[in-house]
Amino acid sequence: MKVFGEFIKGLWRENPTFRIMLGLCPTLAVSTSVENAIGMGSAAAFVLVGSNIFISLVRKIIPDKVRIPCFIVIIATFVTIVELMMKAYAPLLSRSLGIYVPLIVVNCIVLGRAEAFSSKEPVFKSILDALGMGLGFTWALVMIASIRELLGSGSLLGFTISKHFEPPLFMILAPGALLTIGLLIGMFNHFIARSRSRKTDG
Amino acid sequence: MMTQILIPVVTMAALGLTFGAGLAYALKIFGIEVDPKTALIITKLPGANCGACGKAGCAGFADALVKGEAVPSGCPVTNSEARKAIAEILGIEDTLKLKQIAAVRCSGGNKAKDKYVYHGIKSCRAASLVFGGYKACAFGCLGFGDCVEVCPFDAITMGDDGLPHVDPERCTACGNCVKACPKGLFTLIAEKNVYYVACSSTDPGGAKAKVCSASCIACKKCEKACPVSAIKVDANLSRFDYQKCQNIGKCFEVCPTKVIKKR
Amino acid sequence: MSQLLKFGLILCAICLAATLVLAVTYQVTKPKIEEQLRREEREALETILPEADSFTEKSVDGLDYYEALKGGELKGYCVKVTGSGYNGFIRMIVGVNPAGVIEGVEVLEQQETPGLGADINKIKPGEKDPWFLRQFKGKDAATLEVKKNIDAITGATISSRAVTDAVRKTITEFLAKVKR
Amino acid sequence: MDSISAYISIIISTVFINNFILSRFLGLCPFIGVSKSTGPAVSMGIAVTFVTTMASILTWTIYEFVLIPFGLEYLRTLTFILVIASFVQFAEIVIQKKSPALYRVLGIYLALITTNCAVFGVAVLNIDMFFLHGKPLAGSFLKSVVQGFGAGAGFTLAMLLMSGIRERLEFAEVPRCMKDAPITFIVASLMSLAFLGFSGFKI
Repeated sequence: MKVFGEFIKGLWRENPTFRIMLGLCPTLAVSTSVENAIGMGSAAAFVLVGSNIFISLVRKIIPDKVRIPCFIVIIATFVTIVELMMKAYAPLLSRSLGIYVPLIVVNCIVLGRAEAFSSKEPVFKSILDALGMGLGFTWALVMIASIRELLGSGSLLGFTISKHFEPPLFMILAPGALLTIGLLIGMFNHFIARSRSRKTDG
Repeated sequence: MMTQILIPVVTMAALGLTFGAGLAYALKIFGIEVDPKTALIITKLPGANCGACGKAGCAGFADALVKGEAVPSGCPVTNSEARKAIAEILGIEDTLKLKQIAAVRCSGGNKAKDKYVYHGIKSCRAASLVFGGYKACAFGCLGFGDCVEVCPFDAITMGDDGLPHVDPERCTACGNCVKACPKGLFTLIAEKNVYYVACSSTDPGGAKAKVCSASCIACKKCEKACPVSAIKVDANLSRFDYQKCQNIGKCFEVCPTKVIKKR
Repeated sequence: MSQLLKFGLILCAICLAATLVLAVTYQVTKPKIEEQLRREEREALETILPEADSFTEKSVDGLDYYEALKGGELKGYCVKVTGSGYNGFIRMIVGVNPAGVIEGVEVLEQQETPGLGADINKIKPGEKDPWFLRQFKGKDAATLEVKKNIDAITGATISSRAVTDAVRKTITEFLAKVKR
Repeated sequence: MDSISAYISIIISTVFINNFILSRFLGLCPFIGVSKSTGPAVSMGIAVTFVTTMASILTWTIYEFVLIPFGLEYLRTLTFILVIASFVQFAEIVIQKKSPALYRVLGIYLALITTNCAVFGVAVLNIDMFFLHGKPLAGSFLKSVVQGFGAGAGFTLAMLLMSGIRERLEFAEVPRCMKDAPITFIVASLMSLAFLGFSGFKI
């Protein structure tokens, strides 16, 4: 059960976007449409799982002082693979994600999990953790994107919901993104605090 | 086809070699030792340097831990085993909050003049509804002891100088007094910080002196005296920066109205 | 010395392995990527000059373009135009008939801000093609000017101006060269 | 050589119009994490400016003299991040030895910068904006360096503004669940709304 806990924590208790607040750059920039969000989420999850496996495999032989450059090279390899694959097989998605695909390499979640977790844990656990984190990141991204796309361009997954509703452009732009994630984290804290206080009172 | 693969591999390998060797060379020439305890803690910390703890990366957080300015749970990214390990190294139990104690930011009480004679309900909250309380100083303590009643550990007793006094042993920093006081005079300050400013009025110095003999008249003597510039007068009131304060006590000696109190 | 060697070798080994994997993936995906690019360009050509049936690639003084022919007879040219927009370059293909009148404009690639500059490609609900690019059709290349005969996208004057100026400059330059 | 105004316009556009944090969304993790008080925020800003400028120089040269001749543009991500990580590690070691005082103020942030999106972002943007079909535009090197510096300066400006506000925020009445991070996001959203005002014109 404990091992399964590693996977679950990434989704809720230690959700990378809402709780640990890592990987904010792509989250805010790319969540203008749910389609982009799913694309970015899955790309990040692939890189996360792939690099975590290799890093936990190779963790024993790398001396501590040169640890960061080695981990980053492994992560960069997976990011470039995703980049090439996307250009070849999903050109539209790769164009809409723009420079944020190569930016997965500096995404704090990937290196954060690599350093915090997989450089100290066995392979199996770090795969689970990576999957949990990847999924947690994706569903947070999709949640933000659905709000922003619905309000910002009056559509969801590309289908315009209503033609005459004049969408406030503000939600698509930078301020809208920051506002959405701010309110969501606030809500998240509220739920966590209430569930924690109910646990202690109960 | 083969050369298409050979060229990148050779160039990148060469790049890797130069950077690896370069780093090792730099380490040999410029290497210095870090004090073992911090180094040990750094290995336990995630090393992601994400800044979520507010400190500058894990090394910064480790220093803060060793200096006692931070608590293992300050780093949201580590899991519970790592936090227990760090707590062992530091030799403290993994308390969630750094030990804090409540402090009253007012030293007026009987020393503060009254605006009018008040015969209403004997409670600070009720009194402060009537034109902000009967004291001439709008920020001052009304002395009806709402805090005393609300404190579950009766760590607060009302002194004969008309001011509440906090017993450091009993106070568990539960924060009830902070919520209860209508003037917001109570704050929770880390136990290691010995000094605090017992005044919260931001009126100009002269006006304060007229209504209360024990108020911070913003004379800035403390600001000039403090060697580590941990205290600064901002909006007519001197405020501590507890990240810099090292309990030297110069400000305490130099304060003319004795508003900076020692716990 | 051993530490020096150890670090160097480790990093070198990892880079070597990484690049090996990447080089192979690149060789595998390279043809697919090029094919995608060619497919997009072909689609763009077809939408601009639907009546032409064959396009021959040519270039004059570094300006590469396609000659659109219908049964051997010259119908017009499709010129590759690059404008510098708000976030980077905007790559377009502009169809122009020998008389210098614009047949159509298609944007191949742009990095403009989504919702603002990226609206040069936006198709209004119920319509078939982006309204902003439709304005160029039937106008003489030399007279293209934002606010005069091309109205800009609200809040994205830079991108609108980038497209209009790039089309005007490159096409007039191209027509002059081809005529000679 | 381009006139000086071209470079000034780049600086103004990277600091105000396309501020790296508020409109390009690069470098948000330290922006939320380290801007609690002005001291660390400014040191972080200076460290980032130093690294973005140096990174721009290094990555431009590597791209021009190593990647293009051998046709390895697709390895851009790998080489850039390797260069940045190694440079940051190298700079940290040198500063730690050469001047411990500077290290106490600046050095500890250097480790934070390897995973900073702003540094890698500016390196990639330099290539996208100042290279066309593999050939550098006129004055492309100097423009990249100036853009690197501008990015760092914009980063510092945003960090400074945010830390000033957050210090005032300590005294504000903020609902408990909105404390700390959520309120910072909302303040950042208002700041980025203000910065949108700059986005209208191009110099």
